[in-house]
Order: sequence, then structure tokens, then C-alpha cells
Amino acid sequence: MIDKVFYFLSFLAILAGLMVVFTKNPVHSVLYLILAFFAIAGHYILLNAQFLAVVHIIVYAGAIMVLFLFVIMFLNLNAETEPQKPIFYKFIGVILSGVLLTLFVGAFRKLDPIYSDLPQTDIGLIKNLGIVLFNEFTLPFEIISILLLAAMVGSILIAKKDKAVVE
Amino acid sequence: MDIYFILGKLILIVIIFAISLLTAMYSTYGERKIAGFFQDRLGPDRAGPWGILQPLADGGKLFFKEEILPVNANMALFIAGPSLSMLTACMSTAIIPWGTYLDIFGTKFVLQVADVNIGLLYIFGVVSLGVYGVMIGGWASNNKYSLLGAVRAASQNISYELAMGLSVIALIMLNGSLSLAEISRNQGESLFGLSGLNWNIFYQPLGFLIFIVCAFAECNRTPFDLPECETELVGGYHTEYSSMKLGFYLFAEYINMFVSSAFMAVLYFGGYNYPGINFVEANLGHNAAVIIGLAALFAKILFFIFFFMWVRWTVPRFRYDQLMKLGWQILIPLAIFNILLTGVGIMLFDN
Amino acid sequence: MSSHLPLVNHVEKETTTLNLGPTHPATHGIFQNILEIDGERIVSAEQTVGYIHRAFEKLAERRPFYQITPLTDRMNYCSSPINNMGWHMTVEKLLGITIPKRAQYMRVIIMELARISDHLILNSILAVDTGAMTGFLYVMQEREKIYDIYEEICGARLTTNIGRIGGMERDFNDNAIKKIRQFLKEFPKVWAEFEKLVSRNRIFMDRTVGVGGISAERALSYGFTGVNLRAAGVDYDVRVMEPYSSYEDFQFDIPVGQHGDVYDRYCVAGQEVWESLKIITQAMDNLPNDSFHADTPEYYLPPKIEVYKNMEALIYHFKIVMGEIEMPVGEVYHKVEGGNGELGFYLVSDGGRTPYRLHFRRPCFIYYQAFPEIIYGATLSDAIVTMSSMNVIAGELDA
Amino acid sequence: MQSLSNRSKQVSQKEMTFMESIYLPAIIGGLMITIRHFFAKKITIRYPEIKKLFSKNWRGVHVLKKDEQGRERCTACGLCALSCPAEAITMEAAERKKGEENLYREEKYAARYEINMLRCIFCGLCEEACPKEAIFLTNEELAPSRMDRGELIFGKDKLVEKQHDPDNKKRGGGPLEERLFHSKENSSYKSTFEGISNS
Amino acid sequence: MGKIDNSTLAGKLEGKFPLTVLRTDELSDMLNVYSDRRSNVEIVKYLWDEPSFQFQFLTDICGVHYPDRKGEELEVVYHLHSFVNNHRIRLKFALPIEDPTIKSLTELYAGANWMERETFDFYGIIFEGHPNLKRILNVDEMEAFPMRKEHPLEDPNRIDKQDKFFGR
Repeated sequence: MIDKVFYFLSFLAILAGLMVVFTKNPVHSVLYLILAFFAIAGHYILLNAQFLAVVHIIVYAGAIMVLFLFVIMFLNLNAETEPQKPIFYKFIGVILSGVLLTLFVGAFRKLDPIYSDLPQTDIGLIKNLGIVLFNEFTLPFEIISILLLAAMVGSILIAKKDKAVVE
Repeated sequence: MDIYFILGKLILIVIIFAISLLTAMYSTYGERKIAGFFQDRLGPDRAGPWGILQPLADGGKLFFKEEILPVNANMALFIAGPSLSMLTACMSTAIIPWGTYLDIFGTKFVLQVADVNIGLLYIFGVVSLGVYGVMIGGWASNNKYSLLGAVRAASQNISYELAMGLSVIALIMLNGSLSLAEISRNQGESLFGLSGLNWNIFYQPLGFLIFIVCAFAECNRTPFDLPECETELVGGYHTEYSSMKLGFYLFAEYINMFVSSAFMAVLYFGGYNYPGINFVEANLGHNAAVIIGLAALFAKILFFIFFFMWVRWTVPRFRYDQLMKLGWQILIPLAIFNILLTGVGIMLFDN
Repeated sequence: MSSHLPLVNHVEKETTTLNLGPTHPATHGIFQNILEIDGERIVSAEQTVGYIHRAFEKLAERRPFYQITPLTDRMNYCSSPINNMGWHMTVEKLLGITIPKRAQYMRVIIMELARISDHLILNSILAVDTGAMTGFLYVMQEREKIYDIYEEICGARLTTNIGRIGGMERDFNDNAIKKIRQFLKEFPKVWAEFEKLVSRNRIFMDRTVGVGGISAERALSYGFTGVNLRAAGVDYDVRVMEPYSSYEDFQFDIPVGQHGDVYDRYCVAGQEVWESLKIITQAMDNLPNDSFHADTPEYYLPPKIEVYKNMEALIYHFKIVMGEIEMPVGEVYHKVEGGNGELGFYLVSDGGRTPYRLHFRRPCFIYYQAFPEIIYGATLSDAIVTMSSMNVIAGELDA
Repeated sequence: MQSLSNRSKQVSQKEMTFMESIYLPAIIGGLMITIRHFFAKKITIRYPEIKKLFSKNWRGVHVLKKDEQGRERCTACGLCALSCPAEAITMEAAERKKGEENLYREEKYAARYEINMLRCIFCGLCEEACPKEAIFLTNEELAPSRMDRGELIFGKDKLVEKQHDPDNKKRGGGPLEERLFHSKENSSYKSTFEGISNS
Repeated sequence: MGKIDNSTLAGKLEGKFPLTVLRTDELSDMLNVYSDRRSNVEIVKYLWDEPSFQFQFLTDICGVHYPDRKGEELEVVYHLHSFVNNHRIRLKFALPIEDPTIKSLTELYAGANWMERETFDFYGIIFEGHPNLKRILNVDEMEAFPMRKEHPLEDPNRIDKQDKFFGR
């Protein structure tokens, strides 16, 4: 049962990933990317990492991709004016992605498939996550939270300052 | 997993689905009737006694109306938009605890579809997806008003999700759990000598205020109905929609309203708890207490739906930049302040 | 307005053209604004008007004088009695008729009622355009009561065709007087409630304060009159500057604003309703007891009973109805304080049965051209609010 | 700019107090106002069952009146058509023949009398113009609507009243003096015209 | 609040512009000043600037067509208003129909823009220096200038137009 779900999700993720690249319409690309994120979130759930799955959806699908879509919607007001890329860029793109593919294939050949029969653990549950975060990784966690808070306060300040300049 | 468990859950899902659809349906009627009453009018009163068949008539009308598909619209996405809206709106009912459990012939029948331990995060996940329906539909219509509506909806939802999340964090700190069942159970304790009155609203009034404002914004209700404000954007993201696709959008809005009312009731107003729940349980039995609790929860939900409408028919709406300013410059700092306050409170009183 | 300028000028972005109108929920009537927007900021606007141009000035060149009254109904249809009265007074000025005090007071009462109905629509529609629907319906009930009063006086509600050249067509009957008294008693409560609901609400104030402002100099240069000019701080009111129809008898203030923005316009219009109520109260209390029409049988239709019995009356009746009365040669310009400004009638008569030339100075047409300048750099929402607060009425815009 | 009239009064107060600037008091005040209306008496008139009373001066759809003996009053003088600013009235006159005295009051009558309701603006000028008190805008039908535009040209079949009703208190009904009083509720005319006819 | 009376106003104007102000009269309600069309901006500017007048408000612009007056068939009528003195004046400029041009007042009064466009639309009077002189109320494709007297309204008594939809 779990196997079948795994294969389905993997197939979905790969298909969606390919469609991201191959669709002409950037809005469709973004939507396929969201689908890919969902498939990956499904994988997390299979690993019993519910927290990670939900955060993945909230952050990636719910916020970042919305912003992507937001921007693309404005750019794509008329699709006909999309400029044709020169052949040179396409050539470089093919070479670079070929190199990346070789790298991945090489890396995965060395990899032992030890995760395929991962036992059901509760490590991904929020309680355990919290315990780990606040015991083993207290310092990094606090530093990151301060960083985030600083970023948030900074952004609010910037927004306020902008207003003051306009006035 | 035994068969009864699955069967019970299935029944529950069907019932909850039916109830949320029915509530949404009658919310449309309620909206019109309540709007009428607020405005010294009677509202719909022709279809059936007091017009109670009006939602059926509306639904019938929406189903049989001519379907207009704009020529230059992106067909697949044009259809996907309302469907997504409807889907995400219905998904979040899954984790609402409608009661503890019913004891039917010795079998425990839990009145919650899924008690996931990330309950609150699940809500945010689903809610953050809700904007896609609006965005996709607005973009696919190939209409500038729709696009403006979609863009407004997107930025509004993202902005207010943040403040909403921050306001709920204080609640999580207080309860020590993300599970809605757990939060509801915590609120069943006694306060002022009354059992079932340990509601979070008494500890988190500021958090509730932020939450309800954000809930208004997430549901695109006045004063935050900029994505669909008629006087500016004609119909906003659903300008080009007609027949049942339009119906889906409107319906999704009412389901969202139902769901967010339910969450407000569960998170802040004790959920299925009501004053004197222990007394009832001791005297009338467990099942009676649970059913009264269910009724109490529904009363709270209906009150919040009424409150949504009440506010809608009273206040003007914000302007886009003022909305952003309120969200980013007022509500988020306020929510952070609320977290600090809660932290200090927990430190002082819990020890 | 100038505060927005740097934002718009310095950033070069692709703009979008947005057609606001001809049929848009916020264009109350039919006219078009072609907006260039950058995001939500407006970088330029161009108006197209004339969608309901009905060639009233041309039509008026064939109609006898008394048949032009129904045409004026359809200009500012929110306050058509003012237009009617303005037209009657123009013709009376040409003919040199002075009408009795009672008729003048009756006209004042009707005109002020019309002003109330105009301003309450103006303000409540502004509230609707900011999103608050309910207050609109509260005051709309009162507008219906004003229409009931019109109905008692003349028989119609919206396009009134009220009054006659030389006076009113009939005296106020008991019902009308009762209804006016009742209105004077009940309306202040409703209006106070509406203002309480809207005026000091911060959401509404944020939407309107500082939005769509215009300086007094620009307003004068654009030929603003009425509420829009007074909101900019110029206390110009035809009723006070050049009193007509016994306006000099009444005590009232001219409300003025400071910056000519939407909130100023809202406050001025709101206060004018109170002033109008004052005027109506004074007029009702001091209503003289003489005739309701001038004693000019050659211009004023005789009563029916005389028409059946009296040869002269029958002759006059036929002459007036056929438009064969002697009109003096000459030209007059008469102006009244209409719902949204100085409503002028420039009438050239060559002595024929119809006007040789009739030009309507429609305040709305003149001040609406300032719209692109006012909304430059504002957001789309501001443009909507500004448009509705300027009280642009398509019927008057296009004549 | 200097004051032009010395009667100006500054009205708009734009500074918000603290209570106003925190949104909630005004919103709560507004909520209180609306909730009061929620329980107030409703003003809706449930139209087809309950109808609003029209005023005595109501200008509705036209009626071609008959006199006390059931004869049509109209004499086809054409004043109404002339006075109509919308040019909605068309009529054709005909001579009354022998034996028709019980149908038409005057020697001439309107053989065809049509009002195009699509053009009519209900201004009431025809009623004022009529020297024979034949046409009155007293039919209390609201906004005649038909599926076919042709049906909206009202001929004599629709306009002429079925039967004279002496008890009718509307304009144009009842005995002569009362009718006239209704149409012009004033007696100050008399002196005017007496003066003229004497001079 | 100084008052001006019409005779001093007329005298001053005639003294200031002896060649261009043709005549003045006081028909009905206000002072009419008939002047040469080439001087309209100067006169209006003088009336604006002169401290005792200050006609700084343009009430109205309209055209009139007199087909019988040879050489000056069209007439542009300005109504100016001095708020400070609460006084009005009417300026008239006659134009020949072959060359209906007059200078635009848009430099002085922003509000003259649409009024001049309307006058152009109805009478074909060309305002030189107007930033955007095109039709405003009528459709752009229209060729005639409809308010001129050579375009009469149709005869009200014609009977050949029996139309079920639009009446006679």
C-alpha cells in the first residue's frame, strides 16, 4: 500500500517537474511546480513527518509560489510579446543541465538505498521536533529566530520609512 | 483499523460535508435576510414561508443560467479556479472537533474527522492554498478588473496569514498543543467556579481581536473585501464568471466564513464547551452533554456568521494601501507584542 | 496631490489601460474614464462624455417655453425641481414678471427639499462607494419621503415638471404641508444617525481625508461651483451672493471646507442639508398668505373653470398652450444654486414662440473636466471615491 | 481667499482623536446603530398585496373621461397633442353624425386617439392643456409594461374610461364644481378674470 | 467688497480698448460688450488683472448662430464673473462663418477647455491655441455642426414617419 503511494507520488513529482520545464505558459509552469511540491509533501507524510509536510505546503505552496504567480501574472499580460531566446542560450542550457544530470547520476550510483525500508518513527512529529530543537539545537534555533525577528522588524521599519519619505 | 471506525468516520465526513454545505447555503439566505433587516427591509420573503426556499431557488437559477466562457480566457484554469476555491474551502472542516465522543452502544464515536497533531498548522496550510482559486480564476479570465482583484486577493491573504499565525502562536504557547481536540479539552476546565468556561478569550483578548480581523481579511469580507469590491473592480476576480462557476466562488466564500467562525469558536470561545458542562454530564449523562455541546458550538458558529454579516453591513472598506498598512504595520507588531505579553504572563503565573 | 508626484515620475514602468466605464458600478450614469494605471496608481486619465447626450439645447429651439421644463427635469435628475424653478425664473426674468411672496417661498421650500435629496444621495452614494451600504438605505427612505412631498405638490416623483412660468401650478394642499412638517420633524434624526454612522469612522476618514483635493485657485480656474468650490474654501453661493426667489429673507450659513478633498466635500454637503432644513423651517413658518402665482393672465394658464365659462380665459388658454404669447426680444442669464453648483440658463429670445438660443451652464460638465488633474497619482479606489464625491450626474454632464 | 459673504462656516474637522484613531469605538458605535435597525419596524411595502396610496395629484396613465351621461368629452381640438413635449399624442378628428349624440358630447370627436406610452414622459401638460376636461392622468397603473412595443401605443380602447363614475374622487370625477376645484385648488383666479372681462 | 456699476465698467473698457471694443449695451440684466474677435484674450486678461474688476471666474462660454447677419454669423458669448465685486459681464465676439476662429482662453481659465470643446462641437468655432480641440458630446465622426440654424429639427407635423416604435 505504502509502496504504491510512494511510486504514485514519485511519478507525480517527476511528471510535474518535467512539465514545469516543458510548458510554454509560465503560469502553468508555476502551477505544475505547486503540484510537485504537493507530491513532495506527500512523501514527507509517508515518512510520518507531518510537521515538515505542512510547513512545506504553507511556506512553499502557500507563500512563495503565490508570490511567484503574483509576479508572473503581471509579466504575462500578453503572451505574444514573449521574446524568442537566441540559440546560443539554448545550447548553453542544454550543456549545463547535461552536466548536472551526469553529476546526479554519478552521485546516486554511489548511494546505498538504505532509506527504502525506513521504520515508522515519530521523529517527524512536532513534539519530538520541539524537544530536539530546544535541547540539542537551542543556540542555533534562538539565533535563527532572532535573525528572523530582526528581518521582520527591519521590513516593517523599511515600510514605515518609505511612507515618511513620500509624505 | 476496524471497519466500524472507518464507517463512522465516513458517516461523519458525509455529515460534516453536508452540514457545511447546508450552512453555507443558508448563509446566503441569511446574508440577504440579515442585510435586509439591518437596512429596514424584509429581505427575500417570496420563496416559501419567510423565503426559506430562497437558497434552492438561487441554486436552481445558478445551475440553469447560461454559461458564459470568455473567448480569450484560459479555459482549463478558468474552470480550475472556482473548483480549487471550493475544494480548499471544504478541506479545512476536517479537523474541527465537534465534540468529544458519543457513546453508542459501548462504541466510542469520536466527533472529529481527524485529530492530527499539527491541527492548527493544517488549517494554515489549507488556508494559504485558498488564495490559488481566486488568483487562478482572476488571471484566467483575461480581464483587467479580474486580474486586479486576483492580485489584491493574493497580497491580502499572504499578509494577513502572517498576523493570523502570530496571533495563534500565543494561543499555542498557552495550550502547549497544536491539536484542536487538545485545545478544546483545555477549555473545558472550570473558571470562576463554572465548569466549561475556561475559554481562551479570557486569556487572549488581544489575540482574538487580531485573529478575527485576519479572519475577516482571509474570507474577503467587508471591510476587507477589496478583491471583489463592486464599486471599484465591478466584481473583482469573478467579474467574468457566470452560472454555477460564479456560484462556486460565492459558495466558497460562505463556506470559508463558516469554517473561520468554527475556528474562532473552537480556538477562543471554548469550542463545544459551555458553562456547566460537568453538571450536565453528571446529571443527564455523557451523550446529552456532548449533544448540548454540539448545539453550543453551533450557536457560537452561527453567532460569528451573524457577526460577519453584521460588520459587513455596517462599515466601509479599506483602501489597498491602508489594508497593507494595517496588516504589516499594526497587526503584526501587535501580534508580536501579544506573544511577548503571553510569554510574560506564562512566566509570572504558571510557576 | 503633489505628494504623489515623485513616485509616479521617477519610476518608469509599463502601464495598463483600464476602462472605467461607460457602464461601471461607480460611474453613476454613463460616462467613461480611460485610466492609465501603474499597479494601482493612476498616471493619466482621459474622459469620454456624451453617451447620453440628448441635444436639449437643440430641442429647446423648437419647444415653446413651457415645454422646456420637462427637458430641464432630465439634467440633474437628483434635484430636478431646482432645474425647473431655475428655468421658470429665467423666463420670468425675460418677461419681467415678479411673482408673489407666497409663490417664492413655495419655490424655496421645494428647491431646498430638492437640495436635500441631492445631497443625501451624494453623501450616501459616497458611503456606498467606500463600501458602507446600509447608511445609504437609511437615508434613501427619507428621499422617498421627499418624493412623496413632490407627489403631493405636482403628481410626479422623479422628473417633476413642477411649477409654471409665473408661479406654481397649484397651491400646497393640506397633505403636502402635513408631509413637509412631518419630514422636518423626522429627517434630522435620520440624518444625524447617518452622519454618526459614517462621518467619524476612521475607515471612512482614511478613505476620504486628503483624497482628491484641489486648491481654491485651481478650483476657481476650473470653474468649480457649489459644494466642490465651497469645500475648497471659497464661500461662493448664488443664494447669498445674488439672491433669487426671496433667499435674502432666510438666515443660513455657507459651510466651507479647507482643502477641497473628498472629506471636505462630504462635510460641506452634509452641513448644507442642515442649512436647507433651517431654510425650509423658516419658509414654512413664515409662509405668506397671498397668491401662489403672478397675476399675469397672458402668461399664466387660467383656471379650468374660467376656461369653460369665460371667453377671454379660453383665448388666453389657447394662446398659452399653443405658445403664441408675445415674448420680448432680449437675452438673459439667470442662475440658481443647483444641486451641484451654479446652474445657469443663458436665454436668447428673438420674440418667437421658442427660444432663439438656450444654453445651459451645467456645473457638472464644467467641473468634471478637473477630474484627471485631481486624481493624478492617486489609486484606483481614490479615483472612485473622488468621482462619486464630485457628484457627477450623467444627465447633467451630457444635457 | 477672502470671505465673500461673511456667512461662511468652517465645517470639516479632520483631526482624529485617539479614540477615533483606534477604529474600534466608531465601528462599535456603528454596529450599535445597525443592530437597533435590525429590530426596528420594517418599512417594506409588500407590493402586490399592499399598495401605496397615491396622492390626489398623482400623474399616472391617461384616461379619456366621459361625462355624466356617458359621452366622451374629447372634442379633438388637438391642444394636448400640441402641448406634448414628447410628441406622443396622435389624433384624428371626425364629425359627429346624427344619432351619436349619446356617444360624444361635442360636435367633433376624436376618431383615433393614440398615446405612445414609449414616448410619454408623464409630464401632465396635456391635462393642463385640455380645455374640455377630457384627459386626465389619473389611472393608477404603474409603468405599463408589455412584451410587444406595439402594444404600448394606447388607443381609445385602452384610454377611454369604461363608464363615468360620479363618486370618483379623483381629478376629473364627480360633479363639475368639485372636479374643477380638484384640478385647480384655488379661487383667486376668479378676480383676475373678472377684472379682465370687465375692462 | 467694492461694487462696480456697468457704466464705469463700459467706460473703462472703451477707454482702454478704443479700437477693439465696438459697442456696449445693457440689454436686460448685465453689461454686454461687443468687441473684435482678435482681441478677446487681451480684454479678458485686462478684466482679470485690473484690481478694481478682477473678473477671475469664467462662468460660461457658448456660441450663437445668427444666419442673417452677414459676415458675423457666429457669435461667442463669454460670461465672466468677479467674485470680489459680485458683478457679472457678458462679452460677445462675432465671427464670420467662413473663418470661425478665435483665440482660446484655456491659458487663463483651465475650465475653458471643455466649454470651448462644446462650442466647437456645436458650432464649429475653432479656438486657436486650444490643447485638445475635438468633439466632446457628439461622436467624433460627425461632420456637421448641429446647433447651427441650417440644421433644423424635423417638422413636428410630418406624418410620413408612422413608426410603431418611435411614434410619429
